[in-house]
Amino acid sequence: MLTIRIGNLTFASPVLTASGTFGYGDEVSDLVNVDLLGGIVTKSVTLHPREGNPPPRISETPFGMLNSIGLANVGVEKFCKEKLPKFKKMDTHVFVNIAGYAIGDYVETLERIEVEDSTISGYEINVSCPNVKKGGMQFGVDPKLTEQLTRALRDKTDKILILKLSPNVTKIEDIAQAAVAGGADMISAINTVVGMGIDIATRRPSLNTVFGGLSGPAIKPIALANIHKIYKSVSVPIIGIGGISSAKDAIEFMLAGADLVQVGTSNFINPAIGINIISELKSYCEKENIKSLHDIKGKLEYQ
Amino acid sequence: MLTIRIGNLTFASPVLTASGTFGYGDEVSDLVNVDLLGGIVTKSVTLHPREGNPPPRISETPFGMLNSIGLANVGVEKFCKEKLPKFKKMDTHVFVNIAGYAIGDYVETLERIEVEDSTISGYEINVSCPNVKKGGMQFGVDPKLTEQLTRALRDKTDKILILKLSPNVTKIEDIAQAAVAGGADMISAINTVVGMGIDIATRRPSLNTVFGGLSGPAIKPIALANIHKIYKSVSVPIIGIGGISSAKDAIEFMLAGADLVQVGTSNFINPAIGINIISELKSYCEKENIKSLHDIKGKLEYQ
Amino acid sequence: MHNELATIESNEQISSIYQQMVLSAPLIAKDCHPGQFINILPDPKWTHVMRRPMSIASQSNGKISIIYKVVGEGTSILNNLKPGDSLDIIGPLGNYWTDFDTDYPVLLAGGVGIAPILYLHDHLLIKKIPHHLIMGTRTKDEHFFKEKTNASIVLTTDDGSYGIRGSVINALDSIVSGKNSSVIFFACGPSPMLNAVNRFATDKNINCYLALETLMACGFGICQGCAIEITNNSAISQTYRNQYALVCADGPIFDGKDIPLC
Amino acid sequence: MHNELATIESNEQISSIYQQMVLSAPLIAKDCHPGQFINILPDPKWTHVMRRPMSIASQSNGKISIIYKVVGEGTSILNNLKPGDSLDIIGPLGNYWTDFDTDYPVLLAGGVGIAPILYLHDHLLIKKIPHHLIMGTRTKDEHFFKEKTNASIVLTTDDGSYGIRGSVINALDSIVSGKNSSVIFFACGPSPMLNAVNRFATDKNINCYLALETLMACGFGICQGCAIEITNNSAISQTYRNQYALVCADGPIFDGKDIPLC
Ligand SMILES: Cc1cc2nc3c(=O)[nH]c(=O)nc-3n(C[C@H](O)[C@H](O)[C@H](O)COP(=O)(O)OP(=O)(O)OC[C@H]3O[C@@H](n4cnc5c(N)ncnc54)[C@H](O)[C@@H]3O)c2cc1C
Ligand SMILES: Cc1cc2nc3c(=O)[nH]c(=O)nc-3n(C[C@H](O)[C@H](O)[C@H](O)COP(=O)(O)OP(=O)(O)OC[C@H]3O[C@@H](n4cnc5c(N)ncnc54)[C@H](O)[C@@H]3O)c2cc1C
Ligand SMILES: Cc1cc2nc3c(=O)[nH]c(=O)nc-3n(C[C@H](O)[C@H](O)[C@H](O)COP(=O)(O)O)c2cc1C
Ligand SMILES: Cc1cc2nc3c(=O)[nH]c(=O)nc-3n(C[C@H](O)[C@H](O)[C@H](O)COP(=O)(O)O)c2cc1C
Ligand code: FES
Ligand code: FES
Repeated sequence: MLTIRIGNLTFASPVLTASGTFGYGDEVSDLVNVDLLGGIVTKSVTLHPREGNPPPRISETPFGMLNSIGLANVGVEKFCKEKLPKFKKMDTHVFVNIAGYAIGDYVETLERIEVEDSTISGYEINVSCPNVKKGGMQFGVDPKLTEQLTRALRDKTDKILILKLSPNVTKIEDIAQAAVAGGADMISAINTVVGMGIDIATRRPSLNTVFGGLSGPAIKPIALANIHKIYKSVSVPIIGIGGISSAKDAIEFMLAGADLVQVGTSNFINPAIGINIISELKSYCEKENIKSLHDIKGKLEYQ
Repeated sequence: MLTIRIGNLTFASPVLTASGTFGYGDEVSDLVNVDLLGGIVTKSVTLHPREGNPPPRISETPFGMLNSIGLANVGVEKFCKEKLPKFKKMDTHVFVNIAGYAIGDYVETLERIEVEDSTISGYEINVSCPNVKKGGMQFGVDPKLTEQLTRALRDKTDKILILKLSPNVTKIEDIAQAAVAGGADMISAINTVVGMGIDIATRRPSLNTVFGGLSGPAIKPIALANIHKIYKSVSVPIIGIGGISSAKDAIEFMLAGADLVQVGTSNFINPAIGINIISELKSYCEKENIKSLHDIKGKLEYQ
Repeated sequence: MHNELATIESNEQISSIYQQMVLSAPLIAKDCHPGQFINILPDPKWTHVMRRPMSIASQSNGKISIIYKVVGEGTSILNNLKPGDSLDIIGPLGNYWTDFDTDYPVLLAGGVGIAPILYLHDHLLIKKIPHHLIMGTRTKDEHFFKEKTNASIVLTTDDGSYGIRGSVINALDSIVSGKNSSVIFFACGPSPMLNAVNRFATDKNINCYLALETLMACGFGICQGCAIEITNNSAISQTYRNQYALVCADGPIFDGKDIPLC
Repeated sequence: MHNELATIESNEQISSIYQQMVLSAPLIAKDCHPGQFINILPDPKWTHVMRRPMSIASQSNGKISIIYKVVGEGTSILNNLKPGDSLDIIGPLGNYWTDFDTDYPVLLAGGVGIAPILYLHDHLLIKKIPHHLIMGTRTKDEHFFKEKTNASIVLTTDDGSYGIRGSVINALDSIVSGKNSSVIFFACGPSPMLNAVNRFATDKNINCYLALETLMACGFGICQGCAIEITNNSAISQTYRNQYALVCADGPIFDGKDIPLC
């Protein structure tokens, strides 16, 4: 009922956890049986280890939060040694999220993982990173760059390639089409929305980096709009992300056009939220007599 | 203390009410003495009367709301006859917000108002409207179009010309610079963020127009980020808008670079919120020994 | 229109699913009329951007009351308030019922739609205007009006567990046909009921005034969010355009003839 | 680590500005150690995206307690909870104090920083390890520990209204110099106090362990939001990188030597 088939992958349920909000799936093992999830997406991995941004890195906003973690991670080498082997014990889909500062970074990182004997299902590509070669402009705001990046990665892997799009663009449809033209198997969206917070007592930004990424329930309407635009412009499977905290939210994303969803910030309130949503979805399907959740994809009704 | 001078206008306080959320200032006269406000911005006026969009036109979201009113208004002719004369009795700055579907619409509307003997202080130009000549692309997403529109209006008035920018663009700095190049006296931002809601029971969008504009506290971090970006890219005075509901919020916008602020959605919870914020700002200045609120403009501290 | 910090006098369950809250709100009580509503801020820390509108169910001696059903967060908060607590309300809002002097008024209420109808009923009693009141619920336990029944108060239940089985429409025929003078309808309740009443009135050429509900952000004509489609630009309108009317400002009471039949 | 629905046993004001809440939470109580904390969901309808972390202030018989100050929305909600209410908590989280076997422990607490220090104090009493506890508040009314004072418990107030005038530092000299064996500090409190203690310890070459606080989203090493700068990659670390450590996972207890002096 909750099973979703995409290409030759079968997802036991359509609910995954979002990059950066669920670690590598092992930290939560005391609280959550990750095998019950449709899948997990790792924290972004980069070619070299990254310390991350100076503190403060997070702050709260109305029904949301800002973060500027700065892609803190151990780097692909250590990732392959320490994290990758752990995924073999997990009976769920693992997608490795990759970030970089030049196309070569992404490619090298992916290639490094490809040579390992692993059980991962594919990659999610974080394009919300500053491109050092283009004066810090993000990959994901430029269709050409997105297409180039996607193609370069496509050439190197037969695993599922998911492009994770940023909402901070005038026309996300153009970026989605570029990703598909470059060979992406799926699109996931949205990454965080650019935002800022200020502490009036200290007159300082609430994040060290001044600007950061807004996530949580506050951005759900923005995420839904982006998913529906993507749905109307490309035909590859879509993963909906942004402020999801209930089965109701997940269903909204599916009606808007998503095949799967990812739960991010809400994991901080309840690390088992993904699994709760899965059981709520099951009750919903039973109550509404829905044979497969795939039947509601894009079934938003309007003229 | 709260007085702000901009060009040859003196604002008794830096708090105005935002277009579409305070009518024409007369509807609330039972509850609010509008003369205590820094100013009011009218609901968008268009060349021809507009019925507005079919219902439903509004819906609630976490700490925010979506709207697609569709610029319902009586049209500039009736506006000049019925609304404009009322402003003479108000002892506060009135800015007429103008919207249109082609540059000629905006110009004709402004010219029609210019010939009246009125006490208005200027115009706020809503560029978040679909340009019918360019396949529905909004004026405010294109720097060239924004500059052209601004210049066309600049040629027709000596009153204050405020360009109100949309956040739904990749780089708001480009649009702000274009508006200034075209002769804008001030920039106001942000208009609503594109969003969408879905009712899973009916499987219909929560707005008849499917997509709508997100406003309210949820968008404050997004608005602050946009204001700070605009502040760093142009030197004209700036009006901060988006999710403001307290003096603390207003101060955040000023620290980020705003000279004035507008209160929108929060008027629905409390029509006197603007006036409350003004008295809170007064206490704040007294407590913090701030001589003029202008002294904190852009005083955000970071390296 | 006033923005008043009302004091709660009582807040009690009056039937299996309806609550009644009595508020001391002298300014609003002084100005209000049957059919009008107030817009409520359920809590000073309310994290929604809209108030919650509720019809006025009674008015006397500086007090008003509302009758509500707990359906979500706002009404749950209302339900937890205690006598002595205060509540930030704006009102009176909207237009109100008039025209009960010439024809014989028949008042029709479904569910919580009883609130404004009850106020109108009180008003007609005070003015000594003879009239009928028909109230429908789903089942017996939902009725809180049972003890007050008399020949001119008729109760119905969908399941027949009390009074006439079926909707308020089922009670109409005998009342209407029993009258020599022409009748006039005042109705409030769920959409299907209002549609049925409107259709009945149209068929029999009876004047009919309906109290409508929509989502409201401002409550007094500013946001233009509460628009409904209308078929006719009637004389009772205040801001009617050609196609849409605002429920908060042109309504909540509309002439059935202006509302599309469905 | 457990996600437990704890039951509130009691929730009482213990001084002019501090509350203590006792929770029945058998799983967490069984596993916790002095210095660890829990992460609290103040309300099932909480409209923030982060829980609220609180140090464990005591542990016994399946129960734990917290000591808190009402500063905002979350702590106000906690303050309104009644015995019998339940509370969703995750814990025990973070590292904990050890190393009290060789040196003479001096425990230093400022304000609500008393919570983990009190737990450590209890622990040392049970283990019969002689030690000193110094607690500072701004004024007399804030102290809740007055009746328990004995020679090894020293209280200070900023305004001198009770005990030693000034900060906990003012009480340190005599205690430290009076000891033959070397001492070790365990401290929790506001940043200025921790900085002063750290500086004092560095000057006198005393081992010093500080319990730190930062904003936390996850509470157990996932979000990387609670990073602080460190000057030294010490042995006690679990996920230390070179420049930053995570307060929730590498801490909240840090070796003073790893923390920048300021
Ligand atoms: C003019 C008018 C008079 C009303 N009179 C009564 C009455 O006498 N008794 C009664 O029980 N109910 C009345 N209602 C409906 C009442 O407003 C809703 O039940 C209430 O707002 C629900 O709020 P909630 O937070 O509990 O539920 P939510 O879960 O937030 O909403 C549940 C439903 O209530 C309605 N609603 C929510 N917010 C609003 C709003 N701002 N404006 C209008 N509708 C809203 C929507 O249909 C929504 O789907 C009236 C509505 C209007 C417009
Ligand atoms: C490890 C640790 C242990 C703590 N132990 C105690 C304790 O024993 N007693 C006590 O009174 N307080 C303790 N605190 C502080 C406590 O978490 C805050 O006082 C509380 O979160 C305030 O929440 P609020 O909603 O009432 O206030 P808000 O108004 O939301 O916040 C007020 C301030 O509290 C802090 N705060 C808010 N949310 C968080 C969060 N998610 N993580 C960390 N800090 C936050 C921030 O500094 C914020 O500015 C501890 C904090 C940490 C990190
Ligand atoms: C603390 C934090 C860290 C994140 N780290 C990453 C990351 O490393 N890579 C990435 O692609 N997205 C990252 N994200 C974005 C989320 O995966 C997700 O796209 C976004 O938060 C929106 O979903 P949400 O509202 O459910 O959180 C992070 C988000 C948060 C809150
Ligand atoms: C119901 C509603 C109607 C609006 N109508 C207009 C309008 O006619 N013209 C305009 O420029 N902005 C309009 N806005 C946008 C607001 O002026 C403001 O830019 C936006 O809502 C963000 O501010 P806020 O979060 O304080 O509401 C409208 C907003 C709302 C909620
Ligand atoms: S609710 Fe705002 S116009 Fe009717
Ligand atoms: S709070 Fe998330 S890593 Fe520490």
